[in-house]
Amino acid sequence: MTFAVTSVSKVYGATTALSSVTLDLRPGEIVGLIGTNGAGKSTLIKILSGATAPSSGTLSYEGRPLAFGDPLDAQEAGVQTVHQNIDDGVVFGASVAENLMLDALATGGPRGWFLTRAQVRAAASAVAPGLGLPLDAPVESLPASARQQIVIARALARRARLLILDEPTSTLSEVEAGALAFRVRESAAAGVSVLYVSHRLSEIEALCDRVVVLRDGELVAMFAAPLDRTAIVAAMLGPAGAVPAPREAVAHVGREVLMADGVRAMPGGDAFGFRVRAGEVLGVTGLVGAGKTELLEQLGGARPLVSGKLSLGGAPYEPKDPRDAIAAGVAFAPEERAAQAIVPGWSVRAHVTLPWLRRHIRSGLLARHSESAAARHVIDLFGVRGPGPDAPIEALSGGNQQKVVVGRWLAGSPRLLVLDEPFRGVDVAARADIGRVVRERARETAVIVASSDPQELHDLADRVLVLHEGSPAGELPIADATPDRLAVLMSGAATRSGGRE
Amino acid sequence: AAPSAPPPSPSTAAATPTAAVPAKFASGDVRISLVRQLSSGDYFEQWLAGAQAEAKALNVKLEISSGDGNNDKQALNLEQAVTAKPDAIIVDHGFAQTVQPAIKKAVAAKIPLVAFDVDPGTAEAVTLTQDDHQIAKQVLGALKADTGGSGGVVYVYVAGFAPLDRRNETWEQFKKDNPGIKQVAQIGVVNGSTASAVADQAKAALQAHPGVKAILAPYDEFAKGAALAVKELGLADKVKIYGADMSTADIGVMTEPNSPWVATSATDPANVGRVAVRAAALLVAGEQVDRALTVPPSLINQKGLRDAGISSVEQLTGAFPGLTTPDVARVPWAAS
Amino acid sequence: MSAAVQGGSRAAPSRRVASRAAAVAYRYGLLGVMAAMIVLFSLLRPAFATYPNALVVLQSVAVVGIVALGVTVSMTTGGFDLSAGACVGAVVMVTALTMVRFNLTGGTAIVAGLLTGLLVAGVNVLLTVVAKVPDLVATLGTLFLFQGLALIVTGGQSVAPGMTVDGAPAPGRYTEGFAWLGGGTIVSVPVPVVAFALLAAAVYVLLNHTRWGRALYAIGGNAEAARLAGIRVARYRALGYAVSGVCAAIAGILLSARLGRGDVGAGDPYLLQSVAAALIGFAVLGANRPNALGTVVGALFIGVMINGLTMLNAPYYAQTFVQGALLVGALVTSYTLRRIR
Amino acid sequence: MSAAVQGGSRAAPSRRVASRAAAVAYRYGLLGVMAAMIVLFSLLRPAFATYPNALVVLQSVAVVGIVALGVTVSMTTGGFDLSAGACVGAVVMVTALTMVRFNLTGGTAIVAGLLTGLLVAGVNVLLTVVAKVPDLVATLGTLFLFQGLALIVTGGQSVAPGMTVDGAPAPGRYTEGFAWLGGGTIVSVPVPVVAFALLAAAVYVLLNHTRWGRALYAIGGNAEAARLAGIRVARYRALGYAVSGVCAAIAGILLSARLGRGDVGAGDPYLLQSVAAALIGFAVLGANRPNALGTVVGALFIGVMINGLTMLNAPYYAQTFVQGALLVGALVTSYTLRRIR
Ligand SMILES: Nc1ncnc2c1ncn2[C@@H]1O[C@H](COP(=O)(O)OP(=O)(O)OP(=O)(O)O)[C@@H](O)[C@H]1O
Ligand SMILES: Nc1ncnc2c1ncn2[C@@H]1O[C@H](COP(=O)(O)OP(=O)(O)OP(=O)(O)O)[C@@H](O)[C@H]1O
Ligand SMILES: [Mg+2]
Ligand SMILES: [Mg+2]
Repeated sequence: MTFAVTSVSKVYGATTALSSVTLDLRPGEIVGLIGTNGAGKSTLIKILSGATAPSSGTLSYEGRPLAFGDPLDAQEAGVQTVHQNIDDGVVFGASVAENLMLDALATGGPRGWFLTRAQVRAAASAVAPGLGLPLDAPVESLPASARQQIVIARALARRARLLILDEPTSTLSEVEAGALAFRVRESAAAGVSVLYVSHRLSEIEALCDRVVVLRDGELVAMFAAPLDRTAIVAAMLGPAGAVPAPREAVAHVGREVLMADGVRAMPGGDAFGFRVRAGEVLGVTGLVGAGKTELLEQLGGARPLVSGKLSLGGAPYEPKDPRDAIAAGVAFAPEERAAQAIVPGWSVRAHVTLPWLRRHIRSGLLARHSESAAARHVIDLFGVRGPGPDAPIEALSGGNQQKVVVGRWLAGSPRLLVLDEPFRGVDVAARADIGRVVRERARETAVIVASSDPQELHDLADRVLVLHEGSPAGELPIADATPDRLAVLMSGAATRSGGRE
Repeated sequence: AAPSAPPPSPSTAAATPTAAVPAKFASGDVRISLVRQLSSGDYFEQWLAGAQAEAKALNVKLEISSGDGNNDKQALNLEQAVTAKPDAIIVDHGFAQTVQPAIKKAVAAKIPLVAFDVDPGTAEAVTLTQDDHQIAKQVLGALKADTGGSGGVVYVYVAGFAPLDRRNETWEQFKKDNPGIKQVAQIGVVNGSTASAVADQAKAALQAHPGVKAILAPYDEFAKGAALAVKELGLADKVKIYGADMSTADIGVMTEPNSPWVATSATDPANVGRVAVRAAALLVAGEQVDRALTVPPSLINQKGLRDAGISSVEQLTGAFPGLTTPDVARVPWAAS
Repeated sequence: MSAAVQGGSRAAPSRRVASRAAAVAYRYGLLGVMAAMIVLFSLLRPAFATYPNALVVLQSVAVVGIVALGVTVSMTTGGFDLSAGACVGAVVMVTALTMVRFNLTGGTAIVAGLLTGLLVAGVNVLLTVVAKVPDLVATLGTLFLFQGLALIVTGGQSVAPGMTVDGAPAPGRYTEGFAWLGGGTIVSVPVPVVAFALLAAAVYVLLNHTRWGRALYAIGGNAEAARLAGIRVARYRALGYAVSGVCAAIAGILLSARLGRGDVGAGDPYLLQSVAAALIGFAVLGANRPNALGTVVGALFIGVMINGLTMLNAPYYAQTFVQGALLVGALVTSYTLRRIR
Repeated sequence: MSAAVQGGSRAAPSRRVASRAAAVAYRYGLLGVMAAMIVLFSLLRPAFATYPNALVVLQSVAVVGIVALGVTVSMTTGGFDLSAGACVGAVVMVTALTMVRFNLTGGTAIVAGLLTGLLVAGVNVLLTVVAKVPDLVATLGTLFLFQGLALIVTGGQSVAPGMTVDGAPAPGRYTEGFAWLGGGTIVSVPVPVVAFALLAAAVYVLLNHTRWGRALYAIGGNAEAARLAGIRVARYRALGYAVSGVCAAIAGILLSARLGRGDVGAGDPYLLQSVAAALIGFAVLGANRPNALGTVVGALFIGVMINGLTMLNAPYYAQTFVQGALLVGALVTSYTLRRIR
């Protein structure tokens, strides 16, 4: 009853994404798959789920060979997959109900070919019991986390023999991640094999019976529970890899860069104010839908200010659009990579220079050598691994794409750096790299980072602003931001008693 | 072509009315539907101008629709005209098979009908034709005389347009009768910009066949395109163009210095339009009309135009009285 | 936006009413303009609002409408069938040739016409699905191919009963049964109108109430997501083009029957008109995507306007302008209100 | 799939060679087909490969090419300018009216023509950028509007020198300077060809080597990503339509000068032809997106083919088919090889 992967390799042009990976997945077992960005995790998953064909190697189930390369074949063999890029899992323009029904459309439900709207709704609520999603809303009106929930619900609802989850929690908050972990254990208890990818080691430790480590496309180590985090990280990073350094203390806090007064995260929320100085990093956290993204988008000029006043370095700051923000020295890295940052088919180089095109003009025209230098700078600074600055960005792994689209904003030496979930899908080592650069940069720059992961905030922030349902729920220096206190503030329990100073 | 010549006086033999104006015409209640296959191009525009002028003279309301080259649309326009119950209908061009079912409906509804250049398929309707075979014959006569009956000819033709198809029949016969004349290439495009598309093709054909003496372009848009091609290649002394149809703009092209377009055979489209309206008016008034009316063409050549200093169709009809046919479907109560 | 903020919660109820009104106007904007047009024309010309004239209007949009329904289906998957007009033209020629030149029955002509439609669809599928050529480019190639083919099979000539073929008159003619498809009636309703109604209903059900319809829309929304969900994208895209080809073939058969001859270039006007109907349909009932009902309304919109203007004796050369102006007006209303909502 | 698996690593070197060959064929596929065509025509007809004939070919594509360059720019932002042909037609009428009817100078006519182009662009921008109507639908509305306008300003009549206006002949005529734009030469090269070459170079530089071009493509790729990267999307989309309108206006001026008159419907054929050139251009040099070089090649591809076939005496009705067949062949090669690579 096991799925066996036997010496599977995958070659993309000059890149070997996977080389000779052999792995067994046994029923009822939750296997963690980890590795640095670009190690080959998603590639292995795409092969298992039939999304791409391997260059060589075989797959088998109970000793019978499987000829994958077609997602429907894989589904019929009982493989259910949640891919890393959630936008590969939802159809914009269709309702939530229709999205929940997507697999049924492929294989034909029990109801035959005729489907009324009521039938679709009924089938959809069976797929997602208790999620509380608006079934008739167009799916693009939901935030990323809700879309992720839809994709996960679809995979869980179908009878699977192998359940594959590629970074399912990257957009989820801890509460939702906890609920997911519960359901994953339930499935495993029912005899399903689970393959689980995450960069959050705590999740892996809590959930997995066995951990498989990929490095440069090779399977380098396998650990059984109980897991030893240091050993896993060492295996991930390899002999040359450095263990991430602990965060440095703030060296010097400069002038106030951003002053916000009477602002609101959302139209319905309470007004509040805050200050950010050069040299410090303000973390913003809260549950999904707390309004982190809304607040940061206002600061970045991507969304009109709901209320109040902003000033930057003493002068009024009223960005009408992101261009104004950039001109004022504010760099805003948005939350959703695929929808908000990636231009399909474009090279890494063009992505890096897009916000700064004026700087690469020589005698009226764009100078390629100058652009390439900028791209190489970002690649070196963040250790972006992949085929180089001229390759299309799709040829990079998800985490490496993230490094490019976040890193390009650091290249501009802004006065204020606004980062929304910058670590989505980024591995521990790279997270430390980005954190280090951000903190270095913070000597001249004020930084605001939104994240729903307390660990990330601990690695980076000096102070944490907690939001709850669009209103401020408290502000803590990082030393006081223990998981328990954060949890209380995020859940809104403390709001009424006036947790804010 | 200086258009400064004084507007010519109507050259027709002014006839005095021989009958009283019927009451219906006097009160201006007469509605005539004009159902056209096409409306763009000099020929159709001048035809319409003539029809409108005559309608005004006869105090008739002309309701115009155009299929714009879509034959089904023309048939539908005709059906719509029948439901609107006008006093008479004029069908201007069209394909027999396509318009005949609707013409039957008109006949069944007792609406008098004039069919111009299309076979109505019923004896109830009056047919009006301009003699396309004669047009082709006249211009081919000029071509034969100028070339001495031998030489290469580029032919411009696109099938599917009734007048062009009829002219083509004459050309096919002419080739059989005159083995000395060789068709070295056939080209042709009909679209919104026929002249410039034909010019591009004619240039290619002339490059490929350097010895060509003449281009036969029996439709004025074709002739204009061919003239453009010859001019742009600088071959005006070597290649002559034989066209068909005539408009003020065409006269401009023909009389230009160094113009290769030497002869054309034409009716005056405005006159044909007038005749069509007159015939319809007679039917409305219950007068006797010949069942088959014909408007004969005239051959017009470059030299004649230049010698007489003609620069517009009005002047032309003065110089070629044969182009005006006041006796075809004469309306007794009007001075036409 | 800032006004809304200052208004605060006090302004909310009136804003809600306004936004509901906008939503209604958005959903029904184009239908409203059409209704207004009908009322206006009826008042100005009593002959407009009669049953026979309604049939004339319907008949004038039937052929375009059928082509547009096919184009709509091909659009749902994100495709775009530029070849539909050429397909109509080719089918007209093929049916005419079958009966006139080869002296075969009307039934054979219908079969030949439908096969031609499927052939066009096949080439489109080969290009877009198998060779992965982008839809617009591929169907443009097919357009030229079949426009050319329709000319070549007849040597550039129209096919009319009694035409000369190799010196002798062509043996056949349009059969009566076939001609009935163009000119006949069923309970006083012209056959093309009946066909249009039936096809509209069929396409409506297909797109809105079947699994296939949802799969088609899913592919149009995100083909990769559909593929990963196990939907056989290639098959559905082929289905889209097949429906488009068959619809164009049916339109071609009806047009051929109406024309009574194989007219070179008969299909040419139908590309722009059918695309126009399908695109106008986007704005109907707030769909903002290709949909059957919208396409029917789009086709009727143009038909009603042209018929009414002709009745009002508006000069034919003003009709295009009025059509443009009304269309632009309706679109601006629809889409502007959509945002307010 | 299974073959690839069995092939394993042994087959790798030969596969790499094959895939490099495929990559070359993909990049140069359409250019190769065109080169082959030119060689073939030259062998069969020595008159084909002469300097005068090259000018003939270039002149035949100049006007279409200029329109297509504009359409290409509007396509880069993900827009689609269906109104370009109508704009050409309107400009032809406006320039003719200015000189013939109002007896003004050629310079005034040029200014009036360019303003007309900008007016068309303005309406498109209003609809797409301000009212947020989808591009295809919006430019379709503009198409009808300006097609209609061109008819209305002249009452459906063509404008020719010597035409009758209110009973008297029109006062003006085409000035010599204006006519030179259509028929004149600069060092033996016809003016429209010079204009085409200059505009092609300008558009190439704009799209490939300036930040504006980069911004246009970014918007076409992902408008939201472009906005968040600090690109003013609305302005660039307006720029795209403005370039398209100006190109169409220049084409209209050249066409008007060449025709020497204002022909109703003169612009109609240019919609399909320019879109065809721009779309064929997608396949050139592996761009797979609108690009200036590709559009020039696309326009030349059609021009060379029609000229060569005409020279070979291919019947006019076979040309469309050959055009379709060659296009389909070139597309299938290009896109199939692209995947192998
Ligand atoms: N389409 C492609 N073309 C070329 N190279 C690719 C392609 N897809 C992936 N790769 C390469 O394959 C390698 C493995 O990528 P993969 O997406 O499997 O990494 P991953 O382990 O999932 O990383 P992450 O944690 O960042 O998601 C990377 O070096 C990547 O650049
Ligand atoms: N599950 C959900 N279903 C529907 N709407 C939601 C859901 N979650 C959040 N929203 C809406 O999204 C908006 C806030 O989203 P926003 O992206 O600003 O939150 P966030 O704090 O950034 O959360 P995230 O962790 O997803 O980034 C709110 O208007 C909220 O109503
Ligand atoms: Mg991955
Ligand atoms: Mg967020």
